[in-house]
Amino acid sequence: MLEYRMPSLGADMESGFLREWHVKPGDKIKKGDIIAEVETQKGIIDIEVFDDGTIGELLVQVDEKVPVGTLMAMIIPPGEDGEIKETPQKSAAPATTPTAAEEAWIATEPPPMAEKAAAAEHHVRASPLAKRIAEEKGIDIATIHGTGPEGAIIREDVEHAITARVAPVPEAPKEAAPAPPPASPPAPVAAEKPAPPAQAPAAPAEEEKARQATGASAETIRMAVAAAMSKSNREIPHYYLETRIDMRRAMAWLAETNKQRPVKERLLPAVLLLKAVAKALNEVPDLNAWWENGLQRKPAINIGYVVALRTGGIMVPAIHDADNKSLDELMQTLNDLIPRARALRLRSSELADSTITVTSLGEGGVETVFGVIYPPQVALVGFGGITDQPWTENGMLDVRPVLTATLAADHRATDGSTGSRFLTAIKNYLQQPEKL
Amino acid sequence: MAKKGTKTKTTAPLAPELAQKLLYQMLLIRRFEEKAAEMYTKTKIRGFLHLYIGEEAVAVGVMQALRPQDNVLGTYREHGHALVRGLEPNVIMAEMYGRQEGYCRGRGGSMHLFDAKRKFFGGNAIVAGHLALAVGLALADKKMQRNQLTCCFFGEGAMAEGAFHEAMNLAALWQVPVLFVCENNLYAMGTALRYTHAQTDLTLKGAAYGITAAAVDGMDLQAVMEAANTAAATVRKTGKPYFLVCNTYRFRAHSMFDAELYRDKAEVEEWKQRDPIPAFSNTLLQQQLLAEADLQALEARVNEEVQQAIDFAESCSWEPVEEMSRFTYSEKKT
Amino acid sequence: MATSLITYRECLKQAIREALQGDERVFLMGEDVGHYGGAFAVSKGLLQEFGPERIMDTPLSEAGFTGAGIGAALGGMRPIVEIMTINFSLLALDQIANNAATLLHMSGGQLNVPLVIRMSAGIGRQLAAQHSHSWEPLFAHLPGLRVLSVGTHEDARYMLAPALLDPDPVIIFEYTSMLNLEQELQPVEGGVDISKAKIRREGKDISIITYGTGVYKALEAAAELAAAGIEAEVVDLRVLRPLDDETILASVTKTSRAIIVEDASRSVSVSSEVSARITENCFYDLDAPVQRLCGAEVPIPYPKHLEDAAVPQPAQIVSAIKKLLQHA
Amino acid sequence: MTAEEIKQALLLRLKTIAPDTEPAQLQPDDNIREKLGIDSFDYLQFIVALDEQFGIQTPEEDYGKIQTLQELTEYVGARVKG
Repeated sequence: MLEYRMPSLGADMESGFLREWHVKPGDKIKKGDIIAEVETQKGIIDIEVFDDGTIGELLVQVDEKVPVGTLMAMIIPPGEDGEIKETPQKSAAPATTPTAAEEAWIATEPPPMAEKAAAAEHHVRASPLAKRIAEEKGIDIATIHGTGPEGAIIREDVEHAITARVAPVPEAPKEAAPAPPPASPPAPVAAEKPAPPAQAPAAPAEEEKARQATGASAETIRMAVAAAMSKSNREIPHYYLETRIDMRRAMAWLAETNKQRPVKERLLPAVLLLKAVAKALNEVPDLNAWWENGLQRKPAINIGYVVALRTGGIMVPAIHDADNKSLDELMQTLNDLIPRARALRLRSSELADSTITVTSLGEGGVETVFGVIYPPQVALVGFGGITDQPWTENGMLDVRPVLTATLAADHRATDGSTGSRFLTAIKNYLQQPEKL
Repeated sequence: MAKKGTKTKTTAPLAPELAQKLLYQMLLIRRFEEKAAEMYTKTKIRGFLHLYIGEEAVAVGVMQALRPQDNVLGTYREHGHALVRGLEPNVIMAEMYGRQEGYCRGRGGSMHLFDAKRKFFGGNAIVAGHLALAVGLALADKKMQRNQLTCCFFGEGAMAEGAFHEAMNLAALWQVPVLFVCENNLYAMGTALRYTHAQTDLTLKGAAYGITAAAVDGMDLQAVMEAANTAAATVRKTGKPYFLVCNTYRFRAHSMFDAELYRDKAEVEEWKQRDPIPAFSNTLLQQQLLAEADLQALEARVNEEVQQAIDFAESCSWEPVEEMSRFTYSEKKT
Repeated sequence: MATSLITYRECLKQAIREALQGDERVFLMGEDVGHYGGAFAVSKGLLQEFGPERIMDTPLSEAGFTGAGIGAALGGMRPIVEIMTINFSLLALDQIANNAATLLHMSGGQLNVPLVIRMSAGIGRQLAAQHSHSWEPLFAHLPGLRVLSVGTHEDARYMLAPALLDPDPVIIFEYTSMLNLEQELQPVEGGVDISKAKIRREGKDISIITYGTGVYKALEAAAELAAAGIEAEVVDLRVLRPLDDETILASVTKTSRAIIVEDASRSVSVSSEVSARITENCFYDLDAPVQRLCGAEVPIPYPKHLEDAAVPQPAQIVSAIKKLLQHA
Repeated sequence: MTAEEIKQALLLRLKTIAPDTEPAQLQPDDNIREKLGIDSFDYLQFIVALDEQFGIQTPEEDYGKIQTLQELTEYVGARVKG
């Protein structure tokens, strides 16, 4: 037996109404014969058979709606026996019940509105970039103040938050502090483009570890420096003082000392300067402070020492309790800190605890440094190079090794007289190197 | 200039081999199209399906005048032309099934058969859109001094399009070798000629551009052959366009989904009396160029080929979805 | 090497001449390209130089000769079809959209159409609503076409050669309002890359993404912004289809901000598409919403002041960017 | 030790102290500190390294005599042999 099914006459035809059978069971049919009329949306269409044979059974009643593919008739091929049945009273394909697809649709009807209100989150207006950086740095964006369009939090705001976070937390919070502090920018810090990442001393794995330790890469360093300096320049009313210091005694003392020591124990001029600053801060404690809702003096003297990276950017590790360290201890501290700073392997406390910054740019050939304070600190000391210069003392002209020291200070915190006392103190200490 | 076409009674007997070949081609189209209709109702073929049943003498009569290097362009009712041009029934059917073994990887379907190797340029489904292409192909031949013609089939419906008139003007203006063949089956879809053309003498529309024009009874194979031979020879000789109207009739609806509200069944029956296949086979039987047994053998051969085409198409595969974007742009840069 | 000033028109002409000299299969056809000398004098003198076989005047039959161009390309030629203005291109749109763009794919890779269609486009010559269109988005919508926009003299001079080497149909938009513009021109060996957008000026603060007449406007705006300390990057899309995502996204990733400038009206435009791609692909690099400066949604009016107001001007680019950046 | 061996040893030391530089690219007459961006701290580390490897205690007043690779190689060569 051959099956005859409702033909598809067009891609847009889903069903048709059977309007007339042209054949009855037992009729001989030939290929191409019209056996029925079906009404579609386009009108009545004759439907033909594609086989020769005899109609065995008609399975669909006139005026039934017949979906495409429904079995309509059985055809007995020539030379084959078959049962010939009368036209049925009921349809073989119940066209009125829902199709499988319809049932599926009913079953998958979405449930009533879920409790969406419960999911309503606190909406923070922030740029996608700001959100991403905040997430990467583990900062809760909701705590950041936005300065972008319509108060949106933008990249710059997050960068401020990062640098601000580095400073006020003395012991590392959940993760290592990511960004290094301050800068005194006239010189090499400001490479035009983001510098390539500073290379770590050893294997790449080492380097990766180093990065993780500080969360820093050349790019984030640059970003943090930029953010901190911008904030400083925007918020801190700087005043500047400068003094020239005769370094003859200090340098002579240093040369003599070093001559007696093995190479490994030699001192650098920097330690004299650091010690002088530390001692001067004991005398002028208002400069060893942070500006946070007013001047907050800091009990410990932690000097941030600017280390320039050869690849651009700076790191500023803190020398803790500098006033209580001997010159040798300061030298040992530098021996420890500087290589680690260059390898971006500083501890968070070393990045976060500075109470004042010292930058020494003399080796670049610079004489005078006008620095930018690293907030929330209130002062930065800049040292230029030690050069032989004409010098008068007691009316006598001489040539002396001379150092120019500058102070950049926050005028909200202190006034020029305070700064002046401080520089004078440094100068005095450097005249008595043996007492440092 | 226009030579009014009328029914021409055929005279000269054909060589037996040629005669059998032509009959075979017409039969192949007929059975192929019938099978396509069946497969459409079984949803094996989808989209639009336009059948050539009734018009076979036009394609067979015209194409025998062409050479392999000539270009051929057809409409969306082009299965017959493709078969006569030598495209393989298997591969055509695979294309209509949408299978990747088809001529166009199944991407074109029934309306878009292309075979670059046989210079068969569609399968074009924008009415009259391909006429300008034909002019351009002929222009390239002229510029490159290739002695070949471009044969472009279209329906009378196309002649109401602006694109027809632009193409005729350009062809005449540039004097390019195009044989324009109008298959006038009297209906543009369901709208009769008299409702679509103010001037129903279609040859005048070619003549108006200074193009030699002729009309022929498209139900009479030998008349079409004669007219086409004359036309093709003229194009080759002069390098100029030629306009041939073949008056014909499709026995089936415009496409599958067509209730044929626009014409009487009596009219269809009347035209079926002039079915070119029995007419030609009877002539051959009378002229003893064919025996009854030959006819049966021919039928059997054609049926077998059509069934093979179906079997082949059924066995073919779908183009992987990942390849769908291929050939949006050329893969090789020239 | 010393360079002198050259008009955009002369750049176009030199490109056509070079193409005709370099390949026998190349010919130019279109309305009034020959005896008249080109509606905008781009092809002036070429008929005398190359003869009527290579410089073919056509009747006013956009569909006809564009279709013939497609046919000739199928037949082995390398036609350059000139549609006098983009306004008339709609008469040929059937040929472009249904034939040129589809044949390769629909034929399963058998038939490619190496055709170049040039048309002059744009707004700014007080030609009123039927002759002032930026319909680049319409063509950029069609898969199968390569759609190019000539925003600079460099591209006017060096875009045609690679377009003719492309195996697929290429649409080139030239701009009437720029024809008389003089600029210096640096030689480009081997033509420009018509698959890539081009950074016309580098900057770090914002990406101005544009094409066509927007390029010089954006460069003018960027120069003014530089004086205000804002470094804008100017991205000339140059190829509107297929879009060069790589260059666009790299620029926006760098600057974190983008403004897209085009003369076409805003809705469903190139800028809509570029904006969507930026948001889809570099959302988390964005520090501000993507901005757009587009043509007004009106038929372009005739009077100068209204015409100017209907498309973005450099001053608007400058103020939009300042507004975006100077938020604090 | 040959001069070349000394030179290679010195370059290795420089690389250890300033890993982000390329001492191998130094010309014989280049000023080492300028070329590699070595500050006084690094330089002291290098002097320490000379002591560790070659047993040379370089007095501060000799710093000026060993500014180039050429000078340094000769300086070390003379003291290693002597």
